[in-house]
Amino acid sequence: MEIKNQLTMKLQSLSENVGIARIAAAAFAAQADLPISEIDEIKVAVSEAVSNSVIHGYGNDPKAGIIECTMTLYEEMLEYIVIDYGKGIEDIALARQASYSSDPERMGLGFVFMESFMDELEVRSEVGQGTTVRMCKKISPRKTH
Amino acid sequence: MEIKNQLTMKLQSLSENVGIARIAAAAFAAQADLPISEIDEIKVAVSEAVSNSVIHGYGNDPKAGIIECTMTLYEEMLEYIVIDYGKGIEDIALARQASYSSDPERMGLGFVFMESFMDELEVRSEVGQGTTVRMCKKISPRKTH
Amino acid sequence: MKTTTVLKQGVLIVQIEGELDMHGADKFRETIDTALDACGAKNMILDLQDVSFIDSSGLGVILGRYKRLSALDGRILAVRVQPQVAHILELSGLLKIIEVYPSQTDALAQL
Amino acid sequence: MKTTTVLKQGVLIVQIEGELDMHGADKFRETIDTALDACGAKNMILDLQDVSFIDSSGLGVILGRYKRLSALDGRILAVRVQPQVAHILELSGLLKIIEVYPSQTDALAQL
Ligand SMILES: Nc1ncnc2c1ncn2[C@@H]1O[C@H](COP(=O)(O)OP(=O)(O)O)[C@@H](O)[C@H]1O
Ligand SMILES: Nc1ncnc2c1ncn2[C@@H]1O[C@H](COP(=O)(O)OP(=O)(O)O)[C@@H](O)[C@H]1O
Repeated sequence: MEIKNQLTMKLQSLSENVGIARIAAAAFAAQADLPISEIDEIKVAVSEAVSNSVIHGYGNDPKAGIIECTMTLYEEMLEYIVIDYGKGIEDIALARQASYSSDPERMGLGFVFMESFMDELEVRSEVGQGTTVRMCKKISPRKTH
Repeated sequence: MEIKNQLTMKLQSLSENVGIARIAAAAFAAQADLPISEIDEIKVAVSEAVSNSVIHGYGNDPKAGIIECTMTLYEEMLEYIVIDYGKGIEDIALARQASYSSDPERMGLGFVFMESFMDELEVRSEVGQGTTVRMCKKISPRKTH
Repeated sequence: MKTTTVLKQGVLIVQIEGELDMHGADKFRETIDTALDACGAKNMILDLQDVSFIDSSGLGVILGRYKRLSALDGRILAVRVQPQVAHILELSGLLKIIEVYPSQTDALAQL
Repeated sequence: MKTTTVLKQGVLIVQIEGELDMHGADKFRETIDTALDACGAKNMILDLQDVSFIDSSGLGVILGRYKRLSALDGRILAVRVQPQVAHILELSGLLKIIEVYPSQTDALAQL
């Protein structure tokens, strides 16, 4: 598939940057001429993925490492990849279950939201190496000019 | 000076990305709690620098190379660095003059705007190697929480 | 994000402004818990008119407060919910436990 | 960015919506030039009510149209300019050649 546009962002693992990543994700999606509601869905999904890297991947330690977001526009879809080099996930299937969280204060809805708001969700992770979340949103032809 | 937050973006040299860089620059600046008018000024300055890389640095050829934007928050200032690896500038002093443009269709106001809207502007360039524009905006103490 | 609280007819009204994500979540929780400790209210109304974004971190705080208040037989109502936020509340199942009303007056009339 | 044009009392009214930067500049220029070619107007009013951003690329297009019309003894007026945009118009010196009015009616009365 031909890449029409691509943007890579490297962020420090700070809670301030979740909002910046989300705004950049929405600005990048605006090119695809999606309805506002779908751009809002992308904002939630990217917010969840970056929040997870800050909270779980790097355990809220800003010095622990950086987060990479790559946004790619293809003819028929938008792809968002969020990578951290943190703690990693031991059991991905368990982590993706609704309501599962390793943190009693959290709801375990992050992966559920990413899955419901995007058309594809792929999670790769290795303990001690980090986590890669890849999410895609289809651009239906009627939505492009 | 201690870095409080830093973000790096790599963009393709496309006119679509000027707006995305500008929005990210404003979102990054929002942390510093500047008045809206100063955030607007940062938007113009970043817009000019990235536009120059697309138009002059890479001659409007999206395949010619990428543009890097690094945004850094220090205690007392915001710094934006825009880098391209394109054509470069032969005579920087001439290029920075008001109304000078190598393109008859343009106004030659880009550097003038960067200079008036930011507190510091530094331009480094080498012909055939590319151009680095570094701009800073002071954060006056009364503006931070 | 900015949170202000006020007590009306024994109900804690929480007015929130901005984006309710992990960055604001801690302060959001503290502000509410401090106000609840101080006033002893068991019912709460969240005014979401100026909330433009919420994700699971923001929802987590609301759910936590729900648990706290339902232990006292209290309730949480939400008012003036923007469409994007309503969508998330619905998807998360939170609408099953938190009723939504158009205005503070409507919500107060239910308590 | 979206540009629409309409002829009123022999004056070309240009309504612009969005951010006026290098991305929209070419289309902005073409839309105006096509309309000017078609209607032969020598005066133009730019309605900037919905322009939230302008930089030197957007200004360059306006200046180019100014040159074209002043060669015909025509003028360009701007109306409903937002503060951020007004700031840039002023700094660029464009306010010396383009007068600003509060509304289309006020501007039309000047031509
Ligand atoms: N980037 C990550 N690095 C390490 N662990 C993660 C990461 N993302 C998710 N997890 C694990 O998966 C669990 C479920 O994630 P999620 O569905 O987003 O819910 P929550 O964030 O509320 O815990 C988390 O509690 C955590 O244990
Ligand atoms: N990134 C760059 N790469 C190469 N040349 C540049 C770059 N930025 C600026 N220049 C040169 O400097 C000149 C002045 O730039 P500027 O003040 O922004 O005005 P304008 O963009 O309207 O020409 C340009 O016309 C160009 O020749």
